[in-house]
Amino acid sequence: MARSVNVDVKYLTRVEGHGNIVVNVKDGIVEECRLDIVEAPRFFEAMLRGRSIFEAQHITSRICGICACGHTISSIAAAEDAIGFTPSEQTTKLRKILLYQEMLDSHILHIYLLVAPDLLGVPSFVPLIDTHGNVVKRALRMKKACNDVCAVLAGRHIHPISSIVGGFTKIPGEKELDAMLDILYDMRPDMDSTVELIKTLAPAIPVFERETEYVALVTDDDEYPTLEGDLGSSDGLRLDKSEYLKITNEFVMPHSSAKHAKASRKSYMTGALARFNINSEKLNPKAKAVADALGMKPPIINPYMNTAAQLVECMHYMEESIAILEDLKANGTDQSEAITVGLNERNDIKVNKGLGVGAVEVPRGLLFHSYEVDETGKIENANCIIPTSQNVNNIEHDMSKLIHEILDKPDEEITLMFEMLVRAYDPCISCSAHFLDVEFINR
Amino acid sequence: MERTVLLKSPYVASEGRIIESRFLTKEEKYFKIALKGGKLLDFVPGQFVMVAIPGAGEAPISISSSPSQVGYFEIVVRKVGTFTSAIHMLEEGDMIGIRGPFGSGFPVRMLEGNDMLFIAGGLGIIPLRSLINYVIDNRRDYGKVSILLGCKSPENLLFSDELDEWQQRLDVNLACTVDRAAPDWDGNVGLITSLIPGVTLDSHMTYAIVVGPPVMYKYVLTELVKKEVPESQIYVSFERHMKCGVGHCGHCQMGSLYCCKEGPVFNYAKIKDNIEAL
Amino acid sequence: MKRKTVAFFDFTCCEGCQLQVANFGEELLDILAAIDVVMFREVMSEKSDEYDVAIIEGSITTPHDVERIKEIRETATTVIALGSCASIGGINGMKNSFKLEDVQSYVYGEDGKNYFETIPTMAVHQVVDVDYFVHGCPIYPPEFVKILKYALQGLPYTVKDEAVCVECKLNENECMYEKGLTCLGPITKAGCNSWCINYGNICYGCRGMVKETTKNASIDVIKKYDIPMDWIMGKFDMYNKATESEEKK
Amino acid sequence: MEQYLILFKNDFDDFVERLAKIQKLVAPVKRGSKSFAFDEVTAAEDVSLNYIPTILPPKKYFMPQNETIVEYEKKQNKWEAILYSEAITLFGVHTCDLAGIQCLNLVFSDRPNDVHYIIRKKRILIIGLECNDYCDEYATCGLMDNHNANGGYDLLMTELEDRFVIHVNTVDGEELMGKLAMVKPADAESMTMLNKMRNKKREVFQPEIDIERKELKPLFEESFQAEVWDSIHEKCLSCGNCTNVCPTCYCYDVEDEIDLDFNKGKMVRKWDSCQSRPFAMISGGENFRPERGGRQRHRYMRKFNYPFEKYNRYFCTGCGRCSRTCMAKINLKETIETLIEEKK
Ligand SMILES: Cc1cc2nc3c(=O)[nH]c(=O)nc-3n(C[C@H](O)[C@H](O)[C@H](O)COP(=O)(O)OP(=O)(O)OC[C@H]3O[C@@H](n4cnc5c(N)ncnc54)[C@H](O)[C@@H]3O)c2cc1C
Ligand code: SF4
Ligand code: SF4
Ligand code: SF4
Repeated sequence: MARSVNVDVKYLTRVEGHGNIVVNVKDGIVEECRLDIVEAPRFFEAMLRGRSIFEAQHITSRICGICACGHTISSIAAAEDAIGFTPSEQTTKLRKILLYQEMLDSHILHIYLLVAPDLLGVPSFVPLIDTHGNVVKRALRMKKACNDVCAVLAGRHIHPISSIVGGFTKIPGEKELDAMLDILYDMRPDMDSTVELIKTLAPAIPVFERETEYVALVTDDDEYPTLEGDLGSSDGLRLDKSEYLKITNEFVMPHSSAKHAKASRKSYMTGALARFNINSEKLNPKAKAVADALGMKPPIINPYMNTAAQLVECMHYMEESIAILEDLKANGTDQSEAITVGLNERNDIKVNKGLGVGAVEVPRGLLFHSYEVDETGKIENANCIIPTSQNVNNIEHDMSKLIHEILDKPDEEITLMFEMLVRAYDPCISCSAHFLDVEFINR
Repeated sequence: MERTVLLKSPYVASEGRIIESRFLTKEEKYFKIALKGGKLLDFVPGQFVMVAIPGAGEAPISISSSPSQVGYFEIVVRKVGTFTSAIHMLEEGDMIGIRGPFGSGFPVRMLEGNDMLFIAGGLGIIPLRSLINYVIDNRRDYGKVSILLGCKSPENLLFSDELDEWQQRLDVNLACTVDRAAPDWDGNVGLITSLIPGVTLDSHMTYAIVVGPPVMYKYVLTELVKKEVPESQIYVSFERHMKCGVGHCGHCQMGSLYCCKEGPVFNYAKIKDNIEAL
Repeated sequence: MKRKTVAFFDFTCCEGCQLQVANFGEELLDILAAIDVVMFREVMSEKSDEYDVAIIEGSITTPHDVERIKEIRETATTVIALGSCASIGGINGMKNSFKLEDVQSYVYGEDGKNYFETIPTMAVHQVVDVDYFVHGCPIYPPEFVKILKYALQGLPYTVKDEAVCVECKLNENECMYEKGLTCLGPITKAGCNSWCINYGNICYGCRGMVKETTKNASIDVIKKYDIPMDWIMGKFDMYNKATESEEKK
Repeated sequence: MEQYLILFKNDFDDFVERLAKIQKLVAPVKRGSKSFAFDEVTAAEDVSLNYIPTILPPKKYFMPQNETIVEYEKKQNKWEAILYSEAITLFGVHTCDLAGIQCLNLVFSDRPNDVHYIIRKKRILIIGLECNDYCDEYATCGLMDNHNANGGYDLLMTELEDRFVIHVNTVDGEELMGKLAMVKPADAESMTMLNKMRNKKREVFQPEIDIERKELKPLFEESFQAEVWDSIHEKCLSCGNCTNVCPTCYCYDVEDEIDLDFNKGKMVRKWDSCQSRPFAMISGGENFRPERGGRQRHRYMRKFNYPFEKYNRYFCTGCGRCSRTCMAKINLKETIETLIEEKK
């Protein structure tokens, strides 16, 4: 059957930032199948030049409001790597909590407010206020809980205040630890209900499979890696983070202000599903139980299942946050580690010339920041590679395969399938509008 | 924290109802207000009230009607910001909060038997109208009455009906001037100071009352001094930022004086050395 | 009071301020009871071309942005600039310290400028009239609710022209200058409840500067520290570059 | 009858704990690296007995930074003046701050008196702590005669070697000590120690500036046109820190806060600063103190000139907070010294 399809979704909704889907099939032949990133370019890397490395985190956090903590932590990791600073153990623990809470927050938002309406066949969560009031309230409550934990720890979730190069400007004391724990303990029943809800909605998740390469952090210990690790892939790649450019292989596509990436094959996927496929045996037992309940076993090659992988991770990050907090509470926190650096007016932190890389798992996958600083701490070159820009290429390959499988469906259904596919990746388009200098890669 | 209701607080407002309202110009709106239960607002000309609108805050507003009118009082408000925009949206039947009256008024008793020279610039006519109407209502207690009015342009003239009435009275002299002339305007054009030399007055007998924007005072007062009106026979009324009306919040302070409490009406002789007043 | 229809729009930004709104938790339901949201792309698929109140996030950085914001201004009776990017240009304004071709080619290679059009970053009010400003990067939720209430009542609201220090003192934080660090609190508009300092960091000036120019006095204070002059200037420019010329007026 | 008690330092932990059990106890605690603040305490280890003036003076308990004064319901057209208050024991108030509270008392008792302030004040019990030595170089309490307490407290504690001597000034103070049931009347030895310390204080505390206290009022009265205001104008950042930290600055703003239902709401009194640009601005746009120099002059006048006219009392306690907090280093001592110079 030769048919023509023209899908043109301007400003895809319920995603972060601006993206358009363009599919053009003429007489059964696919002429175009693209995800355009039309977000205005923001030039972060260029703007960072000449500034103090101690401002890098503050500025790059503003790349994206939804992954602000992820950017913060990746940026700090890169900065500390560049100037030769090693964070304390306590700092690392606190950073993990921040990162986990952001993953949790972002996944909850994605599952409930962005994906669930599709599975329930409504345009947004607003109509659900009347029909599924308790579900909406639970979603808002869980999101708020994550935000509240971040607020206690770092002042706020969006552009966290106290997490800086060198450590934290404010260290939670017993009162704060208790406050965070209380919030998370209270979240447990909501998490269980969420798992139940998704179990009932799971049959509505489309079935579509395509083999691809999955990329995530890997380590030799038994912690589910997020903050530290090597770069690994399901095709067997393993590289030190400093070699990130070998994986990302970015190239510019004219239709998009996002740059595209490929590792060993034409494209790869990063994010919750990739992490699940590569590291699932390191998950918290409660998270493993969620995966079992959903019948999930790696490798899962249905990209729509990314949402399910996020749910598994939700349980993991909630439980792991609780574990870290309980540990901090049992051993007490060291308030004297609180540090405010400003522009390093007091030379609190020794600065060396160097090049540093931060490779951190954030909700949508691997996030790279890299800075080159001189001996005064001035940024000479900067580079950020965002998970969505790594995924865009994979999404387009998925789209190309998918279109052939659903060509016989009505236009609206095709459009919805595409929208759901893109949304499944939870693309963060406002992030992806910043890319590196090609010159810089090759240097 | 324990919650206590304070009956005697200076911050409790009485309920006022708008019983009439209309736009006098594009920017100024007039309101006639009655207090709940026919309560009397016991004031003297020159005093002001704090008017409150839930959601928009409170502002000091002069009482524009004469205390000889009973059962209601009148205010006129120019739209400049948050509160004033809110009150412009209100109409007959709407309720507002009223605190006061506050401040010192004009010394109406002391003025009795003397000639009165009223000088109002711009919105100054709003508070001054209270005293003018009081004097007219008690016309035989006062000597000669002259009114000098100035404003930007004829469209800005407030109370034009009333001005006509005053104009027609034999026992009142009224002169008006505008800064900018419109083609159909047959009155004076020029600053209010230009009207003063033309006034004939018995300086010993005359009390001059001056109300207007801050810039006006210096020039008018110089003219009055030229006319040999004694400084102690000149009264002025000032506008200052005010938040409480009761002499605590500090906003209206001019030198050591609180405009809301010791003023807004001041005797010129008493404040002429206050650097922050003039 | 009739519920007003409200639409959210995003321009060049991180979308964090919209997210702050989405993050209200159950209080969001109170807000949604007071307004009728007809468009909120980040969390809703519904679309509408009719709305009373347009809440604008992000700065104007492309010719297309300019056209789009003008259209929105024509439709809406009320325009609210949400967050620093919209209200003062914000972080995006740092771009204005460089030549446009330079930033384009640095990020996208020599051909960059052919693909990605860009113009100097502007705050929304530099292109169209704005009725309300909600400052901050990100917005401070209580301030947003406060201003929203004024907007829904149709009353003007002016952000109080006083420094972050005022709030910082009321919160009894130890001053950064006391600790030997510099802080932009003295010249930054209050309203965030000195958020950053409460959490131990310095103020970065995200809310724009107070009207009275005390930048010179402030540079005098900061000069005593052993940091390069261009970093001091960079401090002021981080958020305020796009609107710095207004400050001179 | 005048009464002195003693408390041995060994018993201080117990003393604080018992005080905290009676009602909310507030005392100076450490804040940051070099600063202090009044805050709730439950144990002696939280309390900093040796402290320099807190960031904010204890006025925050008498007129809170944000204070609901009216609650309304729009639809019912109901207005109620409201006070939220609690019983507090304010422990460890330095003598300069005692004087500051006395100044506020004068202002808010001025007619029509501010019942909100007055009732709240009644619920606060004040335990002073005598200063035996200078806090730091910013203080001018010697000049302002506030290094000794001139009343203003229920109890005054003086630290002496191994003990505190406590002066009981009010019945409320006496009652509180009764409830604690742990202090004894002071013996002759303690009184000798107290007198010795007070004598020594007379040598330590001297006017920090070379001027007689009574000359301050004329000095400021004649200083309207002084050049010092111009140089202050250049330096001042107009941040308002000096007024917020001052124990006798009491200016405030009143803000309306309505709920999202647009029915219930409240009026909130908030500290305001005469140093902020719009403070004296009126609707036509006129600003009666547009210049930072003029605003600073006003601040000084409100300490050394106007209140003296009105209450026959200086409203500077000599605590030094304004100079300590100023990042532009505008210093009260230097300002007065410069004025004296200029006058010569
Ligand atoms: C004794 C007195 C009598 C007055 N009588 C009248 C009158 O009869 N009719 C009339 O229209 N206006 C009168 N005013 C002025 C009126 O109080 C202000 O226009 C009003 O407070 C502005 O409030 P707003 O919320 O609309 O302005 P805002 O939005 O708060 O601000 C707009 C402008 O008004 C100034 N302003 C704000 N609050 C006050 C305040 N409390 N006092 C003075 N200026 C302020 C601001 O500095 C700003 O320049 C009087 C003022 C005083 C002091
Ligand atoms: S820390 Fe910053 S905001 Fe706070 S008082 Fe000091 S300078 Fe002002
Ligand atoms: S303290 Fe400064 S940087 Fe932080 S939110 Fe407030 S204005 Fe912005
Ligand atoms: S003026 Fe300064 S020294 Fe005097 S009481 Fe106020 S803060 Fe203390």
